[in-house]
Amino acid sequence: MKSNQLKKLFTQYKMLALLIAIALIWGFFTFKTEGGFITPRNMSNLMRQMAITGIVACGMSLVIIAGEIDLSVGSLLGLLGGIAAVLDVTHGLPLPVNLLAVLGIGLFLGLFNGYLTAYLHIPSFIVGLGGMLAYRGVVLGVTDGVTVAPVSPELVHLGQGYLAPQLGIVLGLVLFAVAVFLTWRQRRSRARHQLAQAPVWRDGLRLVLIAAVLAGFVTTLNSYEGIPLPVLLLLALLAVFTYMTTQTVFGRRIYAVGSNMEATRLSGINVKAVKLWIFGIMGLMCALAGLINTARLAAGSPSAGTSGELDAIAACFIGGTSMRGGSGTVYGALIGALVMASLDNGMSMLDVDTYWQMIVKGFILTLAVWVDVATRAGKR
Amino acid sequence: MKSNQLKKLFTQYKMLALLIAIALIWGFFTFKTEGGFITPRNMSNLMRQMAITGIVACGMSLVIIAGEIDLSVGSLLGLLGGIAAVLDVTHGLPLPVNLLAVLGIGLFLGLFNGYLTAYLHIPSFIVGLGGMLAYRGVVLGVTDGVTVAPVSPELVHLGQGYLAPQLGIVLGLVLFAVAVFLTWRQRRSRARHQLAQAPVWRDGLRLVLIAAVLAGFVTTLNSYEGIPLPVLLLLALLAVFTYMTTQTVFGRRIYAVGSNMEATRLSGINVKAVKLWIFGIMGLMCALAGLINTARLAAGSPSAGTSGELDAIAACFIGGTSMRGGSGTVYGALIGALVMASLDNGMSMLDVDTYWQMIVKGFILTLAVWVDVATRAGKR
Amino acid sequence: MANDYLLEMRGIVKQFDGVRALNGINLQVNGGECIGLCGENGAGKSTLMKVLSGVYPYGTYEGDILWQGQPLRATSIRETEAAGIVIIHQELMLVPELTVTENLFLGNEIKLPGGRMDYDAMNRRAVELLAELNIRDVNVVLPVKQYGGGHQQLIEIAKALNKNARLLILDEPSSSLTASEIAVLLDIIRSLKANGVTCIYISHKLDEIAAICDTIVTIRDGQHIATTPMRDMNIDRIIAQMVGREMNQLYPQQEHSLGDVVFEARHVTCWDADNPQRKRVDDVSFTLRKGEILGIAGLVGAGRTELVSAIFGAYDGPYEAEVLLEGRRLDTATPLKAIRAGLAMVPEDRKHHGIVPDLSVGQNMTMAVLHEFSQATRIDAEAELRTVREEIARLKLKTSTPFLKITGLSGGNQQKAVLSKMLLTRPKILILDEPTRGVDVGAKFEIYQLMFDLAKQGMSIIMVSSELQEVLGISDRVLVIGEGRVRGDFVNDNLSQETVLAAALTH
Amino acid sequence: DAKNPKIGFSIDDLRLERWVRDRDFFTAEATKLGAKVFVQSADANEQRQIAQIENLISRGVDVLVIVPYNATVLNNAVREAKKAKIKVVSYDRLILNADIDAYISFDNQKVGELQAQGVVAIKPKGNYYLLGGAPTDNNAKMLREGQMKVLQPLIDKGDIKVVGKQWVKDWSAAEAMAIVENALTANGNKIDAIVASNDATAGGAIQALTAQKLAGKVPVSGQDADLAAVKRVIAGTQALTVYKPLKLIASEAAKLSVALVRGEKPAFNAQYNNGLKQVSTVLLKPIPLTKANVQILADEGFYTKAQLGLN
Ligand SMILES: Nc1ncnc2c1ncn2[C@@H]1O[C@H](COP(=O)(O)OP(=O)(O)OP(=O)(O)O)[C@@H](O)[C@H]1O
Ligand SMILES: Nc1ncnc2c1ncn2[C@@H]1O[C@H](COP(=O)(O)OP(=O)(O)OP(=O)(O)O)[C@@H](O)[C@H]1O
Ligand SMILES: O[C@@H]1[C@@H](O)[C@H](O)OC[C@H]1O
Ligand SMILES: [Mg+2]
Ligand SMILES: [Mg+2]
Repeated sequence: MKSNQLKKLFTQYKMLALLIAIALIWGFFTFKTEGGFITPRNMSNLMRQMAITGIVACGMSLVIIAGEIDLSVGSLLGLLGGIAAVLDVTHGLPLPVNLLAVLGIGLFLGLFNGYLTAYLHIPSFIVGLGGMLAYRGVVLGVTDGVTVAPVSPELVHLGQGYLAPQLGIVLGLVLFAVAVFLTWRQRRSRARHQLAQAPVWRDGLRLVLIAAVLAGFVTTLNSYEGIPLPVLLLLALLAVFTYMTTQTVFGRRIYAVGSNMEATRLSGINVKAVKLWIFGIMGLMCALAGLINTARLAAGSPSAGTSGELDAIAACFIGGTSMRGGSGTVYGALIGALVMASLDNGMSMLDVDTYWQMIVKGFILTLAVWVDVATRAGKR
Repeated sequence: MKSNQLKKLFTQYKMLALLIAIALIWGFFTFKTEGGFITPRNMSNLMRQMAITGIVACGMSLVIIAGEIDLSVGSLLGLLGGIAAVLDVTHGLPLPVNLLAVLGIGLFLGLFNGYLTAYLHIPSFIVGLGGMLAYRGVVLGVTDGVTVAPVSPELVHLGQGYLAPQLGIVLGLVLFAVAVFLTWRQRRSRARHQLAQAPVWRDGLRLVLIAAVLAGFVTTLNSYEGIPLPVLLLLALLAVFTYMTTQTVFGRRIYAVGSNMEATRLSGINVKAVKLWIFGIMGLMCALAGLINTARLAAGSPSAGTSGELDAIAACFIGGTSMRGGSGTVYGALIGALVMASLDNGMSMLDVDTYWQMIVKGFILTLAVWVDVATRAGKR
Repeated sequence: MANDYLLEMRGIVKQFDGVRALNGINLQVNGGECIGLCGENGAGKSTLMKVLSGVYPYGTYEGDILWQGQPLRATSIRETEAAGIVIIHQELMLVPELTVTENLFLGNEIKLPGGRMDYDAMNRRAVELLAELNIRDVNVVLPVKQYGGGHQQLIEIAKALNKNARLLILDEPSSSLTASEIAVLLDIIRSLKANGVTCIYISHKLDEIAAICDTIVTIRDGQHIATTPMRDMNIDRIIAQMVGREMNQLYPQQEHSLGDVVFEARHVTCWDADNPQRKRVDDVSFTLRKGEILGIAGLVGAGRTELVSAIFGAYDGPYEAEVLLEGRRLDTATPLKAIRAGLAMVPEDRKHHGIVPDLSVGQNMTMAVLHEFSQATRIDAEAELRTVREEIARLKLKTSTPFLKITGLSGGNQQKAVLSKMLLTRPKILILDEPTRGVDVGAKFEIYQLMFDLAKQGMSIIMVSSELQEVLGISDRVLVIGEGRVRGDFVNDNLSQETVLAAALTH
Repeated sequence: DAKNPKIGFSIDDLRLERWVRDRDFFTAEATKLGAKVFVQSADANEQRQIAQIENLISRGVDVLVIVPYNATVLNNAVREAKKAKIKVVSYDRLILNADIDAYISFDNQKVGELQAQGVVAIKPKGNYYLLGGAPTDNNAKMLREGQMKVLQPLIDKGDIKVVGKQWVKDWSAAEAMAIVENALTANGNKIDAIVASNDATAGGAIQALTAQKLAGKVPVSGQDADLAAVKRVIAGTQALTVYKPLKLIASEAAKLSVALVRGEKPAFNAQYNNGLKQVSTVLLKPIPLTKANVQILADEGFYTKAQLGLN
């Protein structure tokens, strides 16, 4: 029992460590920019800047938890964003139809990647490498190499719009209610299974903290323009993915496949289908990210999403997803994305040379994984 | 015995299949360019164009055989090329000193990557990802973001010089003599150990073929300007690496580590040291490639080598190196590099749109690995 | 030809890379009976059951399966489970990261609308299931990796029971259970039988088989040998059927003289890699004389592998060990140092720790001493080949050529190659961990003989084995380990199985 | 041969809109002159551009027209061309330190001046942000020189304060957007004017301004008269673009190339030093384009009226 608590504490610690790291990073930049970093406007920017990587990282974390990798997502994102722009600008498709079409194509291409990996047994690394080249080629073909602009205001709104402040407040309250409910349910369930219960004051404190964070989040963003729509989407995805990975049969199977594929197969689970759908979901995420990216640029650019896969993969690893599959969380990946985005944003506000930015990012990535590896119990 | 021979035949077949693929590709392009593809000048170009990827692929094949991956090589190559340019242009170091310095730094950085992977147990994928960012950052820092030019004629000669035609002929003859000697030695050794001997006519035929290829190679290149120095270097590396992987203790250990690291460790082999040195060699190859690249550009460019890791990795996989480690050959990787370079060269001569070029390359890569996977015995 | 067998398997042939694991086996099972499936390691028992349960789908084997008189051509495990055939695999098949409940229901989840896991229902049922197996100290909402091998085995059994089997296959379910757990398991099988469930029970513990089985089916080398009602059998006869000859031929007893104490392990303690609180080996010390064969016995999970790994510098977690050879203290922090000091170990898990699959037989054999064949940098291929050939002849290793990939060899011959790899280092102390697992009778005999030869030449040997008879058959001394501690140290002078077992089981 | 010359056209990056149009106009004109054109795009990769130039040489072209990605690294490739007796024309961007035969471009310094003037005309005083081009592009530096020629006196006078300047890698819009977003934040939105060096970067900047509801209030310059940019000029979010009649430069370049092959003497009107030699140059005149004179584009047939939404 003790060792169990210890480990749990450590897992909590890991997330805590990341959160502390973020706090330190923010504190440092705030100090250096004389408060500029922490202004509502910049927070809003920061969140918007991390949204695209965050969306891709949601899908990528599933892929990595299942023991695979997908290197084609940057190109795929570019392709789907380009298609969205072409459908919008050249063909004038109404937004809902456009969205459906792009999501459909994203799903299809994701499933295609999954098929190659799961059914034709081509290692996903290779499928990704091939896809990275081929999809980028298709983007160039689809956009004819030129920036497709200007996209319709409705589409732009997806990337640049905000949730009305009142609705933001309502959202904050709803989220807090959900947190209270979940805490209560967890206490009940732990009690039922005679698991050590955290003292009431600690859960209380946790809720107070959550309330503070939510209040801070909503008021900060509201005192600028409201919650940006991409950020809202990201929140929604966080909820959906967390629900999926922790509560649904499919979600649990993702972990099972990544942790012990053979045992999972011998339990009568169609592991190929599981993998297929994970890649399908990855495709959907690329579609969403591509749409938001096009909306943000107000144009479909043939080079959009270049090296987006690296950002997403780095976010997952910084957020504690294991390279070997079988463990990881979606919120971890998002925290990882936030770390990266904070570094980018802060350093660029400080006018740090790009080269330092890259060095720092590479260093932080390696450091984060090293800490993860080194603090895992065991000698070798 | 039978299944064994069958397998051997198949392995030979795989290389044969690649060679046939190259022949088809060359034939196709020659036909389409009305002979332009096969001209001495273009062959010379083709070889020079594949040299840099080929040099990196030599090192990469060791890394992959050992069950690891190195994503930082593109940036590392850029960095080392940049350093060479700065030392040459800004500090005016004489070429030999410069070479030594750059090779030394390359070795050091490679060993550093290896240390992180082998001793700190950070997965090489992460080390590579971090290095890719950080080393690119350092390049930008070293070159100050601008192209460093013009480099000295001596350095340029490394990339653009040729071996005098007479020397080329001598080289061809020497190589042929070596082939004869090796064949003779193999026959003698097989005879001494009472192993099945290939019929004399087959070995004879093989020698005739080798003679033809060598003659074709030397006369073609000589009828342009001679063997380009980077191609000469590549040939030398091919010889050294083939010797190393097939004849030395270290080479054998690379395969063992990649095939089953735990069993290798339990056999009293210092697997960490093996990995360390593999990465060290990779660093050396990056130094060579970086030097040649700078020589070819006649300048140190901050974006040199971008995505060079992908070309090298793709070459290895096309050439039959297994993703899981433990099997693969250096000459396979070079054939893979030649396939890619031929496609690039031919399609660009045919004025094929870039986007088609990328699609074709992505497709070929995936196809090659699929064929490899599908023809391996066993179902799953 | 109508028959009323519940299950009939006809002429089943299964090949792996050209090696016939099953060579035309027939098997008939009546409804409601309990079959004891016996055979030596590698006889093909597990393979036969995997064919039956759909692990190897229809089309990957030859022959027919009739289930209730109808052909069964399952292409997936789902189909056989739907038909009521459920298997508990010999190797643990749990997903370490998932909770006990999630493992119990993996593939059979109770769902709420929308594909949600009904955790309440599943947890409730999980507690019930474990209670039926008399397990009360497992918390079903914790990850399964927090429990040891014995508990995990019970969880596997519970997982199978949860599937409402008509035919339950148990492939060595008791190998990591304690005596009292085994008693519970046998009770459960009896009550299943009473409820009309048919069982196929595989175990090397023949007393269990004798206790619950109605019919004994023996197979050898992938072929059916006999089907006999248990009432006509006893344990000795089962063994005779299994191995095809009398017991006393199994161990080539040869006299060899023992010298002075040459090796000593003191205070070996190993902690669990994942859980630093838990000791896997707790302060074990022992000595070894020149030319002595020391057998280490104990139940599975007793910590024997950890003990010898630690001595050899190969243990994964934190450990302490003081090792002395000829009175000198050795540094055995890594296998490399251990080998240089004169130790050698043939590991238990041949596939993961023994062979290097991409290398040839010869290359595997010379791996540890390759530097001895190299001049400057180049390997002297001829010298290497000469040595390999000598070794192949000495060990009677059956291979078409030294250049064959090692995965093309049978298990026993792979084992010999690994043994040879270690012998080439000319060790003073040879550690063998389960040296005959998966090895056929003939090869086993040869390995024993080799061990005696080596001992006669003055090599000291430590052999860990779960086969008590093997331990008693060839050891000079027997060290019994239980729960990580020394439970007994006996000179093998007509030592009885009971004595050793009793020592292993005391707390 | 001289009658039907083969022209190799090596373009930096067809992902930038203007080069697509350059290619089309160039090919059309050259074909009319009896030449055959082989086009290559290097996708902003210097190694690829060198390989492609080498391939064009093997292809046996008579003249190479190059839009360099990196102005400094083509020395060897040009040398190879010269060895094969191939004429080399530097198109729009000047290849440095290499033995080229001719350079044709719009007067880039002038473009820079026009950009700065256009912005100064609207905001004569205040905080300026300078968004440069690709650091690998020699034009980016010439543009900056032109801009500074206009701005420096005003800076010295204290009217204008430059609050930041950055080069934008590969002229990328996404990069420009992030730069301007962060610059706005860092300066608390107190940026009064942005001198952007082309329309792609201007697009990114305006996108960042739009998010702050500043589009249209902060004048932004550009060049190329990309369709998207012209639409922005009409909508009032971009102050001006510099129109460089691409048809003119493309057809002039085609004529120039053919003339070089045929050994005729082209009409050069300037000389530029590229570090190695004085390069004979054809300089063309750029035209500033604001809302007031966009209809030139329709008049010249650069765009149709429908494309511009003018009726
Ligand atoms: N996946 C496989 N690939 C190759 N050979 C295999 C495979 N599985 C089993 N074999 C071989 O088939 C033969 C039968 O193995 P099987 O596992 O059925 O034996 P068993 O009777 O269950 O032995 P044990 O008592 O050790 O469990 C062995 O020689 C084994 O080496
Ligand atoms: N397959 C397994 N999965 C998880 N844990 C296991 C497994 N097998 C054994 N264990 C754990 O390892 C512990 C010690 O195993 P170890 O291998 O040392 O035992 P041993 O005495 O060598 O037995 P044997 O070698 O016969 O299996 C056991 O208590 C058990 O908790
Ligand atoms: O027209 C511009 C050109 O002059 C410059 O070199 O590259 C970017 C273009 O927008
Ligand atoms: Mg078995
Ligand atoms: Mg053991």
